[in-house]
Amino acid sequence: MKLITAIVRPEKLEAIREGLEAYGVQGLTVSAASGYGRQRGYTEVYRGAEYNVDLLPKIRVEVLATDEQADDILDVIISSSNTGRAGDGKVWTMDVFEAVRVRTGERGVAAI
Amino acid sequence: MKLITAIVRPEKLEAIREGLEAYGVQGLTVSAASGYGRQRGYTEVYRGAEYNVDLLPKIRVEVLATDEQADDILDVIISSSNTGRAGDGKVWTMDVFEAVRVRTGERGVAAI
Amino acid sequence: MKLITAIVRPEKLEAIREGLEAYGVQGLTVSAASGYGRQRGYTEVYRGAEYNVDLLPKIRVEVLATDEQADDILDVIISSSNTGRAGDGKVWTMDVFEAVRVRTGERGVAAI
Amino acid sequence: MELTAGLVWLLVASALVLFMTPGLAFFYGGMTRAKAALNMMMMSFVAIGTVGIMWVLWGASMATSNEDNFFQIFANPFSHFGLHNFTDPADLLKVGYAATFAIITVALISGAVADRAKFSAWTIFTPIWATLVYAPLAYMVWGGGLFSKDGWFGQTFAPVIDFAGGTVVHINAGVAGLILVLIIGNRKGFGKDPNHRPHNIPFVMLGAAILWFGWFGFNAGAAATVEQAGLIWINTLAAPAAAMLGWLAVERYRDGHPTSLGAASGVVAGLVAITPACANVSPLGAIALGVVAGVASALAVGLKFKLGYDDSLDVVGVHLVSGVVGTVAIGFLATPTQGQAGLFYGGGTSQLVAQALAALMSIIFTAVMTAIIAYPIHKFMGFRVSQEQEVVGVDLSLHAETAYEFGIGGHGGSFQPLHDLITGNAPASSQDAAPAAGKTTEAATGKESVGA
Amino acid sequence: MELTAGLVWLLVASALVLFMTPGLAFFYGGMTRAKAALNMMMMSFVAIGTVGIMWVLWGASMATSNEDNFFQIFANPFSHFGLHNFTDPADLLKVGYAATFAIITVALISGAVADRAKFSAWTIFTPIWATLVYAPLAYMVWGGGLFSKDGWFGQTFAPVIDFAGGTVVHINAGVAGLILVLIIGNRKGFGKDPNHRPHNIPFVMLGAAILWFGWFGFNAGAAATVEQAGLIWINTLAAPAAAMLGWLAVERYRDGHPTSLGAASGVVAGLVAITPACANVSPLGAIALGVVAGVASALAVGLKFKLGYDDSLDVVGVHLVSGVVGTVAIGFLATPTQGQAGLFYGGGTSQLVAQALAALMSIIFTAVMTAIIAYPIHKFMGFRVSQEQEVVGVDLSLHAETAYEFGIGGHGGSFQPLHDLITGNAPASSQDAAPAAGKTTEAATGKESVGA
Amino acid sequence: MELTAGLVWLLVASALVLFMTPGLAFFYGGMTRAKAALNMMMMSFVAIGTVGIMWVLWGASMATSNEDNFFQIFANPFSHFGLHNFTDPADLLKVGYAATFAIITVALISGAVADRAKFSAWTIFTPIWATLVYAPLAYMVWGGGLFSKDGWFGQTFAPVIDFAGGTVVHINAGVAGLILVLIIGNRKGFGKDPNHRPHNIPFVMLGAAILWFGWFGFNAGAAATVEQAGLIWINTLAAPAAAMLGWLAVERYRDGHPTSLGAASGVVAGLVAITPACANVSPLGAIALGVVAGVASALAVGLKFKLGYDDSLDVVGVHLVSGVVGTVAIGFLATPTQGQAGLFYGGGTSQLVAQALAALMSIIFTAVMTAIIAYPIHKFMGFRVSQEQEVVGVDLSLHAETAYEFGIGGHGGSFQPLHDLITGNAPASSQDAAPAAGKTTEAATGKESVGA
Ligand SMILES: Nc1ncnc2c1ncn2[C@@H]1O[C@H](COP(=O)(O)OP(=O)(O)O)[C@@H](O)[C@H]1O
Ligand SMILES: Nc1ncnc2c1ncn2[C@@H]1O[C@H](COP(=O)(O)OP(=O)(O)O)[C@@H](O)[C@H]1O
Ligand SMILES: Nc1ncnc2c1ncn2[C@@H]1O[C@H](COP(=O)(O)OP(=O)(O)O)[C@@H](O)[C@H]1O
Repeated sequence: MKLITAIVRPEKLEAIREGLEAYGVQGLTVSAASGYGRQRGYTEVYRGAEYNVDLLPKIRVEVLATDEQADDILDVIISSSNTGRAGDGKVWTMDVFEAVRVRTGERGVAAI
Repeated sequence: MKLITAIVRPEKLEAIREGLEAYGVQGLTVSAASGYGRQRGYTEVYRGAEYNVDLLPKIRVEVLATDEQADDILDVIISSSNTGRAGDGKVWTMDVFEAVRVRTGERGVAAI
Repeated sequence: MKLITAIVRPEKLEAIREGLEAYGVQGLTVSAASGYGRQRGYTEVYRGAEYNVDLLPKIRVEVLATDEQADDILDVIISSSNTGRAGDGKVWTMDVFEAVRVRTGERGVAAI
Repeated sequence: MELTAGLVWLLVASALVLFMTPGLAFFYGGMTRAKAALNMMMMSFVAIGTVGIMWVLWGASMATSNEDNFFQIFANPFSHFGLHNFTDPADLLKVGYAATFAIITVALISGAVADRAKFSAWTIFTPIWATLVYAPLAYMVWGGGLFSKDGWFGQTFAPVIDFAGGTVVHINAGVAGLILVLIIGNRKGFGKDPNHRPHNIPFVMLGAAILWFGWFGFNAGAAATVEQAGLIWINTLAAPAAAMLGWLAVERYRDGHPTSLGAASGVVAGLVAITPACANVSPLGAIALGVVAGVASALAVGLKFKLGYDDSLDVVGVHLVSGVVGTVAIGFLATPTQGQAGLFYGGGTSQLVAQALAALMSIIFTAVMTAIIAYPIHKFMGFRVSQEQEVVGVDLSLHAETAYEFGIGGHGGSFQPLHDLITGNAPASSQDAAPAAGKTTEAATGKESVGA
Repeated sequence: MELTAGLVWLLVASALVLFMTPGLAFFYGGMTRAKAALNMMMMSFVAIGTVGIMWVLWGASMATSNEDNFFQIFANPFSHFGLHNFTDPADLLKVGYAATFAIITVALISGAVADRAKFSAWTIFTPIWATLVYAPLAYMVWGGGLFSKDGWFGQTFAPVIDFAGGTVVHINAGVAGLILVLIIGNRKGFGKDPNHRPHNIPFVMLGAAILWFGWFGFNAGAAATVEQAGLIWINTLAAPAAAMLGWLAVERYRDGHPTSLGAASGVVAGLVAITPACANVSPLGAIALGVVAGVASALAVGLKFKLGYDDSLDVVGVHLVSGVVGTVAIGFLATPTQGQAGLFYGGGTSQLVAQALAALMSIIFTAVMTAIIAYPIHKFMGFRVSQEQEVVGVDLSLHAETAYEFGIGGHGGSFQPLHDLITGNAPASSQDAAPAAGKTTEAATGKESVGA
Repeated sequence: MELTAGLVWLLVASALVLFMTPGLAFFYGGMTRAKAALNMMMMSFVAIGTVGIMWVLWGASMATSNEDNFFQIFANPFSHFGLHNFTDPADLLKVGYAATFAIITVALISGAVADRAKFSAWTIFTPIWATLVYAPLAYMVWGGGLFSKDGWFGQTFAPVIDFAGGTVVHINAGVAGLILVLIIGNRKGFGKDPNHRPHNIPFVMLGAAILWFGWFGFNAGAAATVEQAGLIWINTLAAPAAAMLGWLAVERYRDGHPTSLGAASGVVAGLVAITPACANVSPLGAIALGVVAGVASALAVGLKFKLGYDDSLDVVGVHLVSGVVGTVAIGFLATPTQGQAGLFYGGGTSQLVAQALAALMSIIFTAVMTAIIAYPIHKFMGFRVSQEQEVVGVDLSLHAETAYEFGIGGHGGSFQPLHDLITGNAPASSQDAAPAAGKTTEAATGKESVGA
């Protein structure tokens, strides 16, 4: 099994979900993150004092998948979150040793 | 070493902590997440416009453990967070290549 | 490739970033976490009722790196976030199977 | 009749007192969990609706002195139904002022049942309670009834001194809150769940600030002379100031930390205590009374954990306790210049006895009547939500809303354009209505889910 | 001249009404997304600035009755320019009171264009609109112009009854909002994006509370007698109370859940409806009017999705709809005691016709004039931000600020000590000025970035 | 004595001014970091407590004119101790009004020492400073002392014109803030730490709104005639409106973005500047003064970074600078109708000299006295928290509270039912008291820790 982690633009969540659902993924986990990379930040001003905000809001999307599906899912995520501009983010996959569905205690691929 | 990641119901945090403490785990890391899965969501209404909220609040619990303990810890987490209903969540384990305790610089199993 | 995950004190973010930038790291991802460990918590009081807060605020810093750089990066993070007191946190590395830069679709080391 | 200075002040005071109820909504709303904040605020808001309407219809009539009363307990609800038949030009102003007191008294009760009361039951409870408990008590104390100088009690003992509502408002609300708690039970996790702590303390302070501001209208609104108005104003400053310091001192020495929740609570305790006494004690008396009330309530709020009743936001500890402190203190501190003197000013014990007895009788009256009203509601329609609704949060389960949405970190969800339901048209037909409507309907595929 | 009771009340009422505009900022600001909250609030705040100054300079002069008027549409803007030449001692007080009405009317419009209006365009639009639309309408209704008893309309039909601003304030703002929406267009994702839901409902309730509080000044500020003041006060309590219950009932039966946003909205709808009628209907009439307004607006807010115009915060659904309800209802409900009686009180249809016609004429006047003002602004300087600015959020893109920063979970960033730019000195020279300044400048290396 | 219109207005104005201090708590509290917000608000709240009580005890006596004064600097603190011996029926009302001024002046200082002042030291500092600095200055300017028409200064130069507190309130607080900063030092990370930016700007705007609302009482509370009241009302609208636009213009042209923090700050700067001048300048003069103050303060707030003193929330930049602007501007802009004319109205330079000199003397007096009070406190008990407490946040370290808890994302923790300590009973005995209490005690095992 694989865990696919995507750090992408917050406004792309909807597109990713639609893509994954169309592909047949049953579940995913989302959380908030901030990222620093090639994308330039913006400036905030408070009483004339400027702040250069370069940690920008991102979301982290995580999907557990079988080894076979992992690469397809990677492609779905990339194609639905790509805009071609800096700040699009990174996606990576890692091996998962074991997975369990808490409700039933099923393990391995059955748990996904 | 292994990293155990659990995406579970927020209200189960206390039970998991009690379980892990009883087992002898010294530390853990918790963060907020939202999940989408078999569990159905709920509806919010604002001035008659309805919103179907299906990304539901979850927590992520992460525990670093030795290879030997990993499976026991998995069992502790599952038994303390299971309710038998959709939305109970997922737990998975991954291999950890190296771990360090920042305070002392200890590495490997000694760092846990 | 490796993924380095650090759970450290929130106030150390700046130092870590400076250290990594000096080393030549181009990007990183930050998110909020809370941790429970050897560090003692604090007490909050509301109308005489006391709450013992022992889940303390931490940040999670994640960096994707090549296998060669991973160990150096680990050292940079540790040296810039160490204070020698309980609560300094943990850092661990895991193997990454594949990584992609969303903007360009580049894969592997080129994506970092 | 042209506006007079006194009536302009009444006009202003009425607006001030009405503003107190939303202030209370914030005072209470900030003290609950985030997932129950809206429901908490709604209990105050809806009381303005239900009690406001009820007061216009028959409440004002019940609380107003006239020939036609029921055993000195309440006046005829129909003699001024809908506010007709009033003859004095100032009568409507007085009705408005009185309405705001009825409203806030009812709203005060809600703090006891935070996080778990059923909103529908509360909506029904409020006008009934205001009719059968508040209006009679207001009549008995202020309307010429039992406790007034013409009533049986007033003539047997002494007329109760309750200038702005120690018995009518605070003791009354405190007792009603306690009875409700006993009927509907404690919150899940009461005394153990750390998430029961306040979610937004600045809101608590905002609420306390609005309450204090409005309380000048509450206490001084009925002032008859310049001297009285000045005295009341100063006392309404001094007592809560002293109570704040008293509460903070208790916290400093007992818990090690003076808290802002304590400061806000102390202010309210001081305001409660000075309410009945504001026109009858000296500024120094007000300071003393404030300190006693602040200390007493700071100690009393812990009692619920000892005794095991979940008076969630301390309606008993603050309103009942400080209400009793203020009401009884008059028996000691009343200055001779404003009528009957208290024990410390050589007035003997007669006023003290009258005050204590009236407090006791109010407590019994309210307890019995509240039980009679709330128990059947709880029995037949249920006065509390299910455990599952409580876990999800009453905001979501009762009101289908959440208080805050600060971005990705919060809740999220799909927008289901069910607006078509609003106007009763089928989606298909609405698609043709206008391009944008078509766009809206297109979204109804359920694929546009986003959020986190 | 010494202060009189009536003028003291005017003084207080003016402060109350001014306070309403920041109240509106919260009512609206809580309803937008978190990333557009400050901009929403700024549209109200800056209106106090631009319209306040404009009113002192020439607005008061335009709206005040005098010999020298332009076809009964507006008075000479220069006869009291800068508020000189006033002779009555109370004139400045009246100008202040009138200024607060002009300000809030303009601020009301902003709800229609939440999240996307360009702040610079809004800043220019506001004083022009107040000059060319608000001031004339105020003159026509209240200043002795067209719709007054001396005007052509008043003499042909009947003088319009609009005690506190059904046409001048609410219909006016509602129509202007609609026209602005039609000119600048819908928000990206209108009707589909779940993030368009309110980000801070307690702020909405705070806003509603401040509005209600201030509305007592708004409605009763001009009361001439004790009787009128009392009636207005009661009606300003009863109508919104009834409208709140009405709105909640619609939600309960249509959507299954009474919401707090609904309660707050109902209160405002009821206040809008009673505004023109407050001195002319009985308390029972006010309750009836409130229920109708609450129900009508609760149903109307869904219309924008059907018709496809993005009146983001329902200026049309609440202010235009309930404004028309209140204005027309006078034709039915006006009691004979306060002048002309309505249809239900045997007064015939003449007042009803006058009310309906005046509402219609106001709608047309405002629609045409607003288009004439807003269209060129949109054409030449742009009245809305770019799509990218909308996605980033107008707070950041227009004001370089974010509303909240609760810690690591929020935005973060490096502090760039560009303060040297503030005073125009080069960093190098400032380094010598003082140790701390040197420290500050050292930070300018861009390495101290932190946050999350 | 029956209520008069003027005294009713004083009654209302006093409540309005008292409401300003919690308003200030929000203005300041929103500007600090989230982890110091409660402490910031507490500094204002506790000042109501300490200064309120001190004023009732001896402050009012010190600031009130009577035969028995100390070199025209302050009056006998004991002649009206505890507010006895007053003879005029309106005296208590005047004392209440004056108390609110003393309170807010002290609270204003706290902005300078945000995030790091020790709460215990602040609690001790406030009543001492109000006694030794505020009360004397109030006596000198308003009570018949040095700067008044009977005082040495007034007779040598000209009586200072300071209608509502340019010197007594704003210059005074600004200077005291500066001295405190110099004594206790800068925040850790001053000028570099991005987390020092405002955590809740809507609260800042709420604070500004409440301040503006209350300021009508502040400025106009002492108005003697209708003409004066009207003029003051208009000026209190016009000056801050103009200052808001002035500040926004500076931001627009210097930084590229007009901000909401700037709008709120501009409003306050304009209010400060008009305070001393409100009864003595024309509406056009008020607009001019507002623009100057808005621009001056917008430029001045950057100075602290240049000069290296951490006046955290700009008490100097806003209150001292605009206070001086307003005080000195009277020398130019005072109209002849209200007494002594200013330079621009042909009154010569005498008033200008008096104003400038009085401002200077106030600055010196306050600087010296504040140092004398604060330095020993800092030396002997410490006026600032430890670095570790500052990093953890003063809310947690001093008050054992956090401002917000929005759910899992926030702080969390175990509930330790230490309530038994509250009432002093041992856990064992309480276990028998009631079933629920037993349950509570059971939780004391320390195993129920939860949160995040
Ligand atoms: N080496 C890295 N390790 C972890 N996260 C990274 C790394 N580089 C970039 N990121 C994440 O990816 C996001 C987008 O990065 P950015 O450099 O702007 O995109 P790109 O590489 O496509 O130009 C960043 O905000 C950060 O969250
Ligand atoms: N394939 C997946 N990848 C990542 N997280 C998942 C996946 N499936 C489910 N989850 C997480 O688990 C949670 C519970 O999932 P759900 O489907 O409701 O439970 P179950 O599978 O037991 O029915 C989800 O809210 C989501 O956070
Ligand atoms: N076994 C573990 N698994 C996951 N996270 C851990 C573990 N132990 C500690 N942590 C994280 O590290 C943080 C610091 O731990 P702590 O025990 O205080 O430090 P130390 O081990 O250096 O004494 C904790 O707050 C927690 O977030």
